[in-house]
Amino acid sequence: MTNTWQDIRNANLVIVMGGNAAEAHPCGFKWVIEAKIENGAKLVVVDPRFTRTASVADYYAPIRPGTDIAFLSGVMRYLLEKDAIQHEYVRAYTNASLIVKDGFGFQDGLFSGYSEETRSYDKSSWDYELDEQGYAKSDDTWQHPRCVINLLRQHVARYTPETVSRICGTPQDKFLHICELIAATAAPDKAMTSLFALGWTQHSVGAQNIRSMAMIQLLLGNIGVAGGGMNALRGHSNIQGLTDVGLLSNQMPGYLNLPLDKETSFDEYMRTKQFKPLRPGQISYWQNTRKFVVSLQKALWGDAATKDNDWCYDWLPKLDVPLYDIIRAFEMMNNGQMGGYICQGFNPLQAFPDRGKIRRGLSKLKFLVTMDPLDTETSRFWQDFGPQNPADSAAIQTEVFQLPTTCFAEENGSLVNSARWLQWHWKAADAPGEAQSDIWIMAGLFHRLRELYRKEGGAFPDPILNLTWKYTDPVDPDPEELAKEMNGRALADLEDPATKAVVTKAGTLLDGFAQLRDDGSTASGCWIFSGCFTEKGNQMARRDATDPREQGIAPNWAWAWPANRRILYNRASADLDGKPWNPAKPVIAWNGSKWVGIDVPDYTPTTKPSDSVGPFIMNAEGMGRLFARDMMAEGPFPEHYEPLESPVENVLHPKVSHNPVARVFDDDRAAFGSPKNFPYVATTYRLTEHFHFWTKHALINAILQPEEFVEIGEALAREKGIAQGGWVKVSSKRGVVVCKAYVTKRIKPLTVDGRPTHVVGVPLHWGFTGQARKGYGANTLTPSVGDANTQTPEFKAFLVNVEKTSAPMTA
Amino acid sequence: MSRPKTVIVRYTTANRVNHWITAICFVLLMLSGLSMFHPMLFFLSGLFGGGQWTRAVHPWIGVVLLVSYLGLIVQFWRENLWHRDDVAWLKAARFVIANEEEGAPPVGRNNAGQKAVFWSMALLIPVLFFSGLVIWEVYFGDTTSIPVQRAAALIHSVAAIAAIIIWITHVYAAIWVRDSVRAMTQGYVTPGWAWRHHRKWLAEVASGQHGKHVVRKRP
Amino acid sequence: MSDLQSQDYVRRSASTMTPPKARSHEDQVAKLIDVSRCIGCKACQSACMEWNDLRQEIGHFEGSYENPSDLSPDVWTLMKFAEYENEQGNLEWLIRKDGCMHCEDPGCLKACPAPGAIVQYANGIVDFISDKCIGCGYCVKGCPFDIPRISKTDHKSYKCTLCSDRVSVGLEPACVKACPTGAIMFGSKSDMKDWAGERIEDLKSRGFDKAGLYDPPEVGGTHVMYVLHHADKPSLYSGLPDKPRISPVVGAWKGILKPLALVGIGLAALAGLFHWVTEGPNEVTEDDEAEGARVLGESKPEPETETTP
Amino acid sequence: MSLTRREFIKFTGLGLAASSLGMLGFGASGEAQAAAVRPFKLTHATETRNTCTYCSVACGILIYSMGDRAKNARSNIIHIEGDPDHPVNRGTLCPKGSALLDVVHAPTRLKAPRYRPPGGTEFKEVSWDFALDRIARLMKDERDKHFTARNAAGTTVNRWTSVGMLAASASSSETAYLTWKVARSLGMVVFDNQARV
Repeated sequence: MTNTWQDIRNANLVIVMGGNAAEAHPCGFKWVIEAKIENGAKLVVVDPRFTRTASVADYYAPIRPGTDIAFLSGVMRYLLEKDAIQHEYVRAYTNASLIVKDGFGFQDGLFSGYSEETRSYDKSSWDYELDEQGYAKSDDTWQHPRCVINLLRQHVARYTPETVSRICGTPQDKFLHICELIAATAAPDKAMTSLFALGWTQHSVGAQNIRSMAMIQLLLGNIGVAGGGMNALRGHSNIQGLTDVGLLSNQMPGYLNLPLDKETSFDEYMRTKQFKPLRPGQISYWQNTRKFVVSLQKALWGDAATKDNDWCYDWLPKLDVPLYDIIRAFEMMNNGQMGGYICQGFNPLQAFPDRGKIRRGLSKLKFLVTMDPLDTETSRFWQDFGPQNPADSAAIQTEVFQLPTTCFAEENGSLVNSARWLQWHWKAADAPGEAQSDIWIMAGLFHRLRELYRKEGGAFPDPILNLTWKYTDPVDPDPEELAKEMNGRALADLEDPATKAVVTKAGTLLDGFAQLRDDGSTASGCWIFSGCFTEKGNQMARRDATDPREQGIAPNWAWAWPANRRILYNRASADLDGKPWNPAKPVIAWNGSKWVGIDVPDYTPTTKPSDSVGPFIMNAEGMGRLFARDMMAEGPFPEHYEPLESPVENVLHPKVSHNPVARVFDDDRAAFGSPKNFPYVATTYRLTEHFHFWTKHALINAILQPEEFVEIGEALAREKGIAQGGWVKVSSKRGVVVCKAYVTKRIKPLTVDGRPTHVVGVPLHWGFTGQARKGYGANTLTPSVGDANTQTPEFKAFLVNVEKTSAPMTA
Repeated sequence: MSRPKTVIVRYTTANRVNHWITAICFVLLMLSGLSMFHPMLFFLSGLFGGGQWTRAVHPWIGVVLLVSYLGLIVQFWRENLWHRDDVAWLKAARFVIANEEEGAPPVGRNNAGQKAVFWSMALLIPVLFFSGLVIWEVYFGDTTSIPVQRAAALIHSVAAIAAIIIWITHVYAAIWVRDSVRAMTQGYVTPGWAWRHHRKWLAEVASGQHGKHVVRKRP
Repeated sequence: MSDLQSQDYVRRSASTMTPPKARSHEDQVAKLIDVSRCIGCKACQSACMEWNDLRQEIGHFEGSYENPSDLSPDVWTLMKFAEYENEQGNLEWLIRKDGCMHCEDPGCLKACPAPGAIVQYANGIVDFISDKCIGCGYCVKGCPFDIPRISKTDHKSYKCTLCSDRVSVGLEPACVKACPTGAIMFGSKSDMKDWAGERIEDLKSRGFDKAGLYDPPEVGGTHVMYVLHHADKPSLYSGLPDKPRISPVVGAWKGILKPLALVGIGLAALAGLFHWVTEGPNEVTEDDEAEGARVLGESKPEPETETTP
Repeated sequence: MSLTRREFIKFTGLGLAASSLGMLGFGASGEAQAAAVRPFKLTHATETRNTCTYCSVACGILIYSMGDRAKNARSNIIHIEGDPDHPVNRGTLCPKGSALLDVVHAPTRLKAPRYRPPGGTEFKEVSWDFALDRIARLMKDERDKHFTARNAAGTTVNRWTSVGMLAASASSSETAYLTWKVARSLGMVVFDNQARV
């Protein structure tokens, strides 16, 4: 989220598309209702199903799963055609005026630089034309044919309302009405907020879905302002924190990248990180990257990390492929390339696509370790549970360890919410039986491994033997100590570079990442968290809910990264002179000598507006990008590609129907179905009564939604003779689910390219452990393919068939 | 008053046992029913071990009552068949009430009042039984709609009150017409009683219509 | 169990005495359910089960999000879902939280035969006192909203207490606290009506001309009220009664019939008494015996000496 | 035998008996005030501030546990509700959050480490030492066998791909950090979290 949950109340228009906020985030959704009541806001919902969010919407439009880019590109076309954009904002804060290199082009579904063999792009043409000083050329008059805004205009010209309706199945009048509502927020004092979640990410074009709306928000001047922004409603309680701390195959804490094979030295690694500013006067925050990396290395390996050994750069593993994501992990497992797997609070047998493949993969492991408070399906994949989990235990040679852990109520620690707040929580009771915290277990494993390496030696033991472990209780490190380690401290007396006076004494906890040094005199385990636990105490435990302007910012409640900033890009909430676009809802403003307001400014408070430092300091040009340069795998502009399993050809470019750079493993491609056998579009989702696969263990939630079902429209039910609550067999190329049918008016057939297209809704909560009734799980059906940038699986659009069946014997 | 040496058997042992089972059931039902009918009478539930017990036991007693009364119907239906003479008796009921029974036409085994009690109960008890089933929450609470249950509750109450009023009349008549109680406890009446209240029946007895065993020596 | 201050209730089932009136200034409370803000998430159901320690058996999917399928002794509130296509052909998903309405004139209380098993506190909450409940099911018949449910195991009647235990210590009911979107509000009844007025204005501005407050006067108003977008057609919301009232049948049963019956029974008994007093017993005379013996004797020989019949 | 005055009284005596029982408190009159609300169950419970474990709205919650943390009392969680001070949820909770109590006390909560040998048909309970020793041994053997110190081009890569890890998404950032440290010190790269699903 760029903004906070409460800030949603400042919106004039809330658009929920690519998510189902009311069902997935009910307590955050209250701020949408608050916006409606207190701010007269309108709520628009675009979704294949009439969801519980739609039930309180002012306007609802249906859309075929997997066609959001077409819809949003159509919106962009409308805005540009009607000139409903916030001109001053777009000119100053986005790269609309910058000129793109000659040689960049787009034709028949492909951008310039595509290679058929590698299924990837040479992105060198996707960049600005640079002047002699290395700055990007610009044309503020927007006359240049290759300035970004004109290229964008040209790119989206194809997405006429007719085309949008033909692709998405959304009736034209509904589409145009939504365009009108959106266009109204181009006024400087009006804001639209976009609330989205996995409904956009879980596609083969997931990242581009989000980019499309981000571009709309930039055109409307809605980023950085109160009530605006791109608000990704994240899933799990600390998924933001785990991402922040870099628990991804290619990440290190604080969004630092793990080295690649080609980055053979620390200097080589740093060279690609410290982006040079692309505009005069701009600051690029990545210039500081070296300080963050060195401080991280000092936190990890302490005294062993020295300037002479490049701060132990070689002790970090290097990547030979962009991602060792989960889809790849299970591919490797199936190919016999993996011996062991550890699932810490994660239930991949339920959560990852193509359940059959997951089960086969786990069966090939030598050992599987699960750490969880609950009896997960994954930990019992080897046990026969009938059709919901057929297994031949005796034939499965995997050793399985099921380790019981504490749950939230039984431990101290911090969680990062969707709005980047780090909130501390306290233990209320002891864990049942012998359950132990994940910290205790990881420490136990680590000590045993270190001991084995000490005794026996073995492959490259240095990083293990030298890992810092200076905790009061090494067996069970205190979460506060770990938090302090992430926050960072001075390792030596820090001097002011100008006066040489000691400003921070050795051993002191740091106040923020500005104090980090690249000479090894500071250590910080996660630079973006620096400031969360200072000499003043645990900032994450702060509980002052005062909201100075009643505008949804409580600066003294817990602590937000970065630097306790609550609205990212808040500089963009004010015009070029520093006056708020919306005087009624200012975030920060220039008072003549510094930036003041309810939030922490994006950069040094004394940076004058006339210094023309762009608000988007994480980008080298300081601007929001309508043109993404080389940041995206499939192109600098979003383009509509059909899901890998789609009922129709891509009407824009049938030869490049799907995402041309999607990574598809051969066995997965063989498991794609065709519309001939699987004519209906399916999409998976959560129900508000359940949280993934945990709450079926909770009796109350099992009572509230006891049994697996799918949702189908009345028309399809009539066609197939399916009764309300009757049994159906839902099948994809990958598997079969037998469950009950919910025949509903809330799903209507869509007219796609002239043909009626039925959508089948597949809720995902059921499995074979816990208290709810046994179910097959939605991932039995879903295809194993991910977004080309993030490898997020395409759970939201695939093909199935539905047939009436009789009740199973066991039911 | 001299005591006659000969008496007439009015109710057989089976008659009497059946009657008193019915009577006990009726009284228990009345007490438990009234306790659930009017708050001022809720204290009666204490007799049954409290409200829950009262609620639980009342319908079961009702079942027994129904069966028991069916027994009475089998035994007495014939002698309670309506007769032309009954109308005449009813017309002269004021003489009966004024203890001037001589003014009323002679009566057979049962007079019109007794027949009315018999048939009223024969009607009301099944009504009470079936309306009671509908509101028997434990077993039948889910079988009928709430409006039906409401109607059943009202019917049950009205029928019960009617039955109680009839019962009071019946009991009073038994007390008022001396020696009637003995007829239902010990089974016999004196020839004088028969002469006074059921003269035609006495004649039938005398003529042997009811068998010779109905006339016995006084115990 | 803590005893209530005796002045704290205003109505008590099966009681003929006038309840204490001294604390006449206690604020009436009300729960306002704004259906237009409700997202049907069932947080209220969940919070209700958790706070009140209720757990129904795990059921089945039965063709709707409605689960469990009905109110029960273990389910005191239930989200009801109705898919409704309006005149314009647009779908509306009308979701309503069902549960006790806490009527000002409670039909359950009127019907209840067990003294004190149902009480209404001065703040308006209608509460079932299980200890006194006899399990007769009369409350079910008395209720115009089909709310109370009788347990098959303990034979007590159950329904929403409006969390009287929480309200009595100054807290809001569990469902109110939990409701993520503020669709359930709690406060004094007058505040809730004012707030409802604002909500209705907002709904009218959004095209719901018939928006209105559901506070049915037929039962004296309720302490659980709804803001409905279609206040002209409450029955659209999964059968919310258009004109709820205590059934006239129940009215007759629990109203006029009670005194009539007592009078009838009393009169019958009195009639007997006075008949006895005025006319006395109808006794057999010696003449009667003589006549009887004569009749018997005329036609029959002296009876045999026999055993007692 | 004639019905005497005494007998008449017998008929109605039942009623008299009941009235006297009523006087003794079996009926209504004596306890008109005994109407009672359920006692408030949290009066002396211990209140602990926490955060809901489910989604990343991160609602503030109050956990109530039995006992005052005295030495001899074992704290048991009896109720969880929203934290009214929390600026996002302001005391509200969704149907999952409202039922947190049932996940804390789920019958399927794990209480002891369990192990299933190759080909085994059931879990058996084992000691922590057995489990951790065995896992460490398996990991070390795998790592020593499959560790890649250098790639084909001769670059130091220090990478281990044959054992992977999926990290939690509801564990604390502190847990995450320690997990990251341990995993990366081993050179583990098949390492991911639940961000995508």
